[in-house]
Amino acid sequence: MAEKRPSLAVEVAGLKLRNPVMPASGTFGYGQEFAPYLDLRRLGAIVTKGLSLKPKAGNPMPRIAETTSGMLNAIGLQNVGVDAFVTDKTRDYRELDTPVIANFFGNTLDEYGEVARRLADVPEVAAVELNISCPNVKQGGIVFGTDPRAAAEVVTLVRRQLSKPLIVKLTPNVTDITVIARAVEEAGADAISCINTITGMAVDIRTRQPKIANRTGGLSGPAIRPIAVRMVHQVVQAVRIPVIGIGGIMTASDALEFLIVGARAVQVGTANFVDPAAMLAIIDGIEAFLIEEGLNDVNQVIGSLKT
Amino acid sequence: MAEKRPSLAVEVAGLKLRNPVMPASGTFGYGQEFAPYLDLRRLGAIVTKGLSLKPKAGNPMPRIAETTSGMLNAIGLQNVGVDAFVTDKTRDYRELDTPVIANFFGNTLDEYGEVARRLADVPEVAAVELNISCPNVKQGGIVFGTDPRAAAEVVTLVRRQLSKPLIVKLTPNVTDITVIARAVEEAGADAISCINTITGMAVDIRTRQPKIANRTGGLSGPAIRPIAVRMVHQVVQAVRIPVIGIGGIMTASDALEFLIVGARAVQVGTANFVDPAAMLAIIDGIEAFLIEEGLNDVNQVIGSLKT
Amino acid sequence: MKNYQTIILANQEIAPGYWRMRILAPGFAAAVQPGQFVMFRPEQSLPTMLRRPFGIFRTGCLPPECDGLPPREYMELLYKVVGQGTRIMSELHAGDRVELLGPLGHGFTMADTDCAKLLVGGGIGLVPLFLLAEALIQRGHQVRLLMGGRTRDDILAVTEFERLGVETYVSTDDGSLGEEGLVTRVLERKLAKYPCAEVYACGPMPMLAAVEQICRVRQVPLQVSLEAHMACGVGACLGCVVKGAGHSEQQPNYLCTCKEGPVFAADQLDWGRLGVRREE
Amino acid sequence: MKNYQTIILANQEIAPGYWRMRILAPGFAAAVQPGQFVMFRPEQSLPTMLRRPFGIFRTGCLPPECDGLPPREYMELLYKVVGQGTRIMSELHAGDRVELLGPLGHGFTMADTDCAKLLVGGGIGLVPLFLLAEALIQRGHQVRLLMGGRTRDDILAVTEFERLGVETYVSTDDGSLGEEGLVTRVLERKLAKYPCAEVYACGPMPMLAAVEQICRVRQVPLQVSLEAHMACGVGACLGCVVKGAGHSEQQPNYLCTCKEGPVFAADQLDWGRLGVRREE
Ligand SMILES: Cc1cc2nc3c(=O)[nH]c(=O)nc-3n(C[C@H](O)[C@H](O)[C@H](O)COP(=O)(O)OP(=O)(O)OC[C@H]3O[C@@H](n4cnc5c(N)ncnc54)[C@H](O)[C@@H]3O)c2cc1C
Ligand SMILES: Cc1cc2nc3c(=O)[nH]c(=O)nc-3n(C[C@H](O)[C@H](O)[C@H](O)COP(=O)(O)OP(=O)(O)OC[C@H]3O[C@@H](n4cnc5c(N)ncnc54)[C@H](O)[C@@H]3O)c2cc1C
Ligand SMILES: Cc1cc2nc3c(=O)[nH]c(=O)nc-3n(C[C@H](O)[C@H](O)[C@H](O)COP(=O)(O)O)c2cc1C
Ligand SMILES: Cc1cc2nc3c(=O)[nH]c(=O)nc-3n(C[C@H](O)[C@H](O)[C@H](O)COP(=O)(O)O)c2cc1C
Ligand code: FES
Ligand code: FES
Repeated sequence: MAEKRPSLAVEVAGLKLRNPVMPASGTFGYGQEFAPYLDLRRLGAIVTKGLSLKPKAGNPMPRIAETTSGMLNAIGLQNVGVDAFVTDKTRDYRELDTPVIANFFGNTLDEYGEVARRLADVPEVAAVELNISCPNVKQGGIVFGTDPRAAAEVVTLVRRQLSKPLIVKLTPNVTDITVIARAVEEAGADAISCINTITGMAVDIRTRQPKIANRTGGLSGPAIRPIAVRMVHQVVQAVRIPVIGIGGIMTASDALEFLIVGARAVQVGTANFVDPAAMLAIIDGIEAFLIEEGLNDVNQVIGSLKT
Repeated sequence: MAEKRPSLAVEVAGLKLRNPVMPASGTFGYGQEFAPYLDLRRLGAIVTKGLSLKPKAGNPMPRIAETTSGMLNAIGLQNVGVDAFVTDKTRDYRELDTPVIANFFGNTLDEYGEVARRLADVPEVAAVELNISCPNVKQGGIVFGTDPRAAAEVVTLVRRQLSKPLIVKLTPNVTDITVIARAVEEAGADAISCINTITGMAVDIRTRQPKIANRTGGLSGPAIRPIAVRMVHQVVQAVRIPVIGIGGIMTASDALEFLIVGARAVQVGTANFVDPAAMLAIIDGIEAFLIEEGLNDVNQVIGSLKT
Repeated sequence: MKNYQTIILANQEIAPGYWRMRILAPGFAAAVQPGQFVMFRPEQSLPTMLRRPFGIFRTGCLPPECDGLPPREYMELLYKVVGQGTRIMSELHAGDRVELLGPLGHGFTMADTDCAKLLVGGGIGLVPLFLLAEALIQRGHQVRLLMGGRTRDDILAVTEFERLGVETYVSTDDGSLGEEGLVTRVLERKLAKYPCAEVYACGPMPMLAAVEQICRVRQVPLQVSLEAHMACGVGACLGCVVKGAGHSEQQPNYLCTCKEGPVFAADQLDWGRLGVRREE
Repeated sequence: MKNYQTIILANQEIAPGYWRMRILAPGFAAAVQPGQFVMFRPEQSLPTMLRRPFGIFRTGCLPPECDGLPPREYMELLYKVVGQGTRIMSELHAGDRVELLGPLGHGFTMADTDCAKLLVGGGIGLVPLFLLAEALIQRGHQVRLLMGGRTRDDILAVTEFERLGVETYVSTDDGSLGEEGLVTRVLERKLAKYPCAEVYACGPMPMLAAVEQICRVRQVPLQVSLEAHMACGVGACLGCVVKGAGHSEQQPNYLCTCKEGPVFAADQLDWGRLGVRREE
């Protein structure tokens, strides 16, 4: 068994991935930014910065602040817009044989649908990840992902626009994430990814100002990992579709916690800032773990939680 | 100004506190456990371990695990029961002139009411803190504190049982904490304390078992501070009654973040484990900050957030 | 007990993965009872947060003539590197500032009978037995140490026990040092030889469970030192409890390892349902 | 640019609160353009998580004869201790392992005109100016450094600039070294003397804003090096943006300080709404 290298390949919503490790949206740009530091061909997939219908300016500065074992960000989803993405960025993906997952969002139901439509037939995009952690400007800013009905509505609409694998990314800022998970599953999601950042705040005690101009920001990094592992565990129990685990993964051991509770794959975010090659170390670490444990396939680890 | 020492005194729900720093329930036992390490007379108040109607056994072992800048606990609210507390523990409080706040909980509405009744006339108890982060065993285990109606119901009932200041402690495991905050305010709470722990999970990748026998536990410590500061900020905006800030306070600077966003006082939990005298360092640090900033009253800091 | 804010005098690897740390601790020795422990943390801010519990291996004093300074009392930890916290400890140097909360907990109870005193240590579990041996010998008893480990590398500080005048019997699972086999087999032989005995044991849970059985059938009084994950170390968090004799949901009898323990008389505990899991 | 996993050669306090760190970095010098920066982190696990951005003060090489070893290229950081991350840096020693991501970003653009080259540095802002001065002098230009600080302690490495042949003018707010007053006053005098000039500035935001005004009214080309809180340093997180000229909600023109910067031509930026707040 120690002879041949163990298999890291996994399948998520019809996507065949060479390994279960991919970047988390917004922490890896459009991919090329990290090309000097790691071979994009070694990743399970690439996940893009969140795309919107029109280019988005984002929030005022400062946008980031470090907290204990975490960071707050309020980038405000700044991005080039879906059209510029399709015309300028997709070119770089052609020579890669790594599947590209386009993350996107909208401020209204229609915007969600329109962005989906524009991504539907882009050959370089293997799948889409639907970020429903955004306020519905048409409905007094209630966040789509915090209301099962609103969430189902977006997913149903987007589902109609495209046949590509549809991953729905859930927000952790809810009382019971399994309710939302089941709602999006019924509405036609092929997979669920969670968690997005947790809303947080930090204050500069000298200036009495929030450390982030937007006041609150999204908390990410190792600080949130136990919350993310818990939510992924809950969602895995609640739905039949595959789940992608996200939240504070810095090492292979962190990634394995998510796989053991049943995540089919993982996304790595903040760790990319600490070490641009973090994902390679995580992939190698997962392989080393399989060898130590005498396993020949990462799928033997997925969902192996004993209780 | 630098002449006379600044005043740290604050008033919360009619309680006059010599300073805004008190322990968080369950991290300080009944108080005496820490007497060898700090003078209990220097604290703003003492908050007891959570009390229930009958003695409670609590959860199987292991009950605690360290996570990145945090810890998970699933003690299971083990406690001696309200009667044993009244007969055995209150004696120690008599020579202290530090107000004692009795934290309590129930598994049913009736239990909540009955514990309140038994605390109502205990002279050594200056105020009570109502922990509504518990499942209602009579209602399919839905947690009182996650449903505005259930929360209001408990508070109304308890309010009827006693005239002592009533602090209601909120759980952060909700979509919108301001909804719960307003509900308990209307139901007659004199003050709100938040946050309780955030449900989390950690896995031992070798044994494939949860690190905590109970599977999930409550996450506390510096990791959750940005989430706590955000929620306290939200609640302060939402209600008129005073708010006590809790969550990841390790230093004076951490405590000041909560005061600046509007908390009238703070509770210190996990930090007591790292340094049994942590609260004294925090009290001294707050005083030092006031002097550096040329302020003579901590109330000048409370709610001083600029945006 | 208090919180000592002090410095490391020495920190050396004494066997592969096993380290010994000497810490300046004036007045500590006088306060210690054999079997007690401390909650330790390095002073600088670290990736780990909670203190770590460690037994008190021994105490002593640097004589003035060593270096002209007045006599300095110290205490020693003996620790095994198993995770992040102990790895960080192994990277500390003499002069680094550390904090010790202690001495904490309930130690061994010594009976001045003529029965044989049998100390049973498994691996790092020998730590609390040294002060116990020292105290028993001071009280004029003869002490026998039964020391077990997986390999020779897990047999620690035996010569120090011998220098005290302790009769030592070493056994290793692989026979790489002393007799091959489990320490419990040696214990059975000794109990056959000394039917009237008191046993004091510390080591991994499976060993303690075996020792308990052996002593129960022979009705030999046993005290064991337990481990549990701890947060506060002072009986406040209830994170470290073990099920006591007669424990039930209705009549809970949880005992705090940090306060009622770490040393328990075997009959205080509910051996059937100690609730200890595989990884411990 | 790459991620250098290397070691510290030296780390010394050169003035109260200011430190200089020499780091082994083979091949680094050849890759650097004046004004670029690195994302730094110590290798061991720490309470701080994110890398910290630092300008590249200078590069050099230890000659073989020093110690028999082959020549070793190094790069140097000059940093001020302002918070937890820089405090931890100041506690590192020669031999400690560190990581450098870089060189990163867009540096200074040098114009080979006959106009005067005026470098304006405020406090720690002098860091990126040394490599610039070196390069300008190599290109045969005469370089003048206008160095300002609160007190004498904030005036760093001036003699090193002088050794390059740079003409230096020091001013401090309290007059404890050089002329008393703001560096911008010196700049105004120099611009009166050399109407044809190019200005290169780095320092606190208020200083840069004043310098920008001075240059704008005199139509003197200006390049500034900015600071912003950074997470990735490579243009991926969009955490470090500044408002560019003509920025609007409809036509956003945010520029990444880490990628399009840290050095910008003054006219690239929206000085009215740089969105910089008090604490920076
Ligand atoms: C009363 C008592 C006395 C002890 N005496 C010694 C001793 O003399 N020498 C020695 O080497 N070890 C001793 N231990 C065990 C020691 O506390 C652990 O090995 C150590 O805490 C592991 O920390 P870590 O960060 O390296 O391991 P990690 O596994 O990374 O620690 C993670 C968490 O688990 C806790 N933990 C892990 N293992 C144990 C354990 N066995 N017991 C308690 N908590 C644990 C840690 O405190 C920490 O909170 C004692 C434990 C107790 C309870
Ligand atoms: C391109 C660039 C070049 C720089 N060059 C130098 C230099 O040569 N020498 C020097 O001493 N300093 C330099 N700085 C500033 C330096 O990065 C900060 O002083 C440092 O990050 C503070 O870290 P800290 O943990 O000590 O402070 P803290 O305030 O504790 O840091 C908290 C967080 O804020 C960020 N932060 C705080 N202040 C700054 C700042 N001014 N700029 C960017 N991020 C900040 C930190 O990176 C960290 O994420 C530079 C900054 C940038 C952007
Ligand atoms: C700087 C930054 C930008 C982010 N942008 C997006 C985004 O555009 N879309 C999205 O769905 N999630 C975004 N996220 C959330 C991450 O994808 C991820 O869910 C979160 O950071 C938790 O993972 P981590 O702890 O590994 O960082 C962003 C996170 C960070 C830190
Ligand atoms: C070991 C432990 C036990 C706790 N027990 C209680 C309890 O009995 N009742 C309660 O309301 N909160 C309890 N809490 C929650 C704390 O009071 C506090 O809300 C939480 O720990 C966050 O604060 P911190 O980050 O400062 O620890 C407990 C927390 C810990 C760590
Ligand atoms: S460790 Fe806290 S009660 Fe024992
Ligand atoms: S620091 Fe991430 S984009 Fe500039």
